[in-house]
Amino acid sequence: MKINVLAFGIVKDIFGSASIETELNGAPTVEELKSTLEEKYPRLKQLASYMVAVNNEYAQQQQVIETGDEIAIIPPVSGG
Amino acid sequence: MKINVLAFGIVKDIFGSASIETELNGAPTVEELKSTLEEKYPRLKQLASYMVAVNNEYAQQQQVIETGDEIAIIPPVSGG
Amino acid sequence: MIDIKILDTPLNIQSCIDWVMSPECGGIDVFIGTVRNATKGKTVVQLEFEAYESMAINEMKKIAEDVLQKWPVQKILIHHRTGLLNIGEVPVVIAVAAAHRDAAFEACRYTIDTLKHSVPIWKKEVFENGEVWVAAHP
Amino acid sequence: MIDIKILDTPLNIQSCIDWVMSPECGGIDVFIGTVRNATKGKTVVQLEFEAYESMAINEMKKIAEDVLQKWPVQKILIHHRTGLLNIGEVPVVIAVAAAHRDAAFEACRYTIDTLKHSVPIWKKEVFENGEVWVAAHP
Repeated sequence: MKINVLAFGIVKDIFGSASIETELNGAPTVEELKSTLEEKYPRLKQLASYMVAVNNEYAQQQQVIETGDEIAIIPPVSGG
Repeated sequence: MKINVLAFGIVKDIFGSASIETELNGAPTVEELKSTLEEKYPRLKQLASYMVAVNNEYAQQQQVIETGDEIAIIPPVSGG
Repeated sequence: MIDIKILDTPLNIQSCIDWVMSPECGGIDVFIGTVRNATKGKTVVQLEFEAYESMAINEMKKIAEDVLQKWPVQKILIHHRTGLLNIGEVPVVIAVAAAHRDAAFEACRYTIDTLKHSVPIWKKEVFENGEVWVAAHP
Repeated sequence: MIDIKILDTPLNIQSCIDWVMSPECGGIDVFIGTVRNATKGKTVVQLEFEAYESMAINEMKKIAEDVLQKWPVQKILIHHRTGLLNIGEVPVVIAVAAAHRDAAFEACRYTIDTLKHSVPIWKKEVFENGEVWVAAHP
């Protein structure tokens, strides 16, 4: 399954793009997405932390990603 | 000694004027001024509380009033 | 820096904020008092504010100096209005600028709390059928 | 009532305050974030703010709804700016109106604290000789 991943802040620098496409098998969880991305972009592991958002909501590790979901990587926020 | 007493808020209503003159003997204290005023204007005693200011500062009961001091009666404040 | 004023004309909130802004500050907290249309269930028509001006300025300066001692605050402004105010009008603006927001919040709240307690300004509530000096009687 | 916005143009503080004012309210607390000229002793030239807009609006709405649940607050406004900001410019305005000031102060502080913690907006500090995404690294 092809997943489009949105990037913000420093993750845009790490990906070199505001969004990337990645291929995952079956019905992947958020955790599996993170592993795959960290393999491809090891600098993700150097962040203080990061979250995955699914459809504009912070997602748990075990949440399953479905076709059409809007996926985004959320590095530590610093608004305000 | 003649003392000019400034009135604000409800005390202006009690005195019927923005300032009154009162006569006190010798070197009167704030406490003595209060007694004299309360005798003349018993409604002062119905206030939740009131202070006397001498030269723009809250005064203690035993403070002595001197000629030329600016004296004001300060009923409970309610600004803001 | 301190800016204290008692005015008998409408307070200009934007100018108050402009005055406290500074390049060293990251956070500004502003308290704006407004005239409510009711108190304890009774409809308020107007408020009248009276100040013992020289002493009120004095007491407000003390509060502001106290704030600059207690918190890392750059600028504090206290403007209070006097006279007759209609519903929605602004009797008081307090603006505090600090490098960090915690100091701004705490100092601003301290200022309005202390002002209400110690500054010789009086408020008369004007109702449809009467008026009363607030807090005068037990 | 809630007003949430993300804008790429300067925030109008006076309009924000006008929006929260209401005849039922006696106190308004306003927090204004401003761009500081330095951070940890280093001179800052500009800040750049980026938002994941749809989710940021979502999260700000959650905070505002939370505030209306927790405190007797009439109106809350949160406006956040994005793009390049110079020293002294305003990235965020939060305005809270309540019948009584304690609720306004507490709700306003809660809002900025929570916003900084949960809303997907990012700040890049631009220095003379480099730039850094704030909080990205340990």
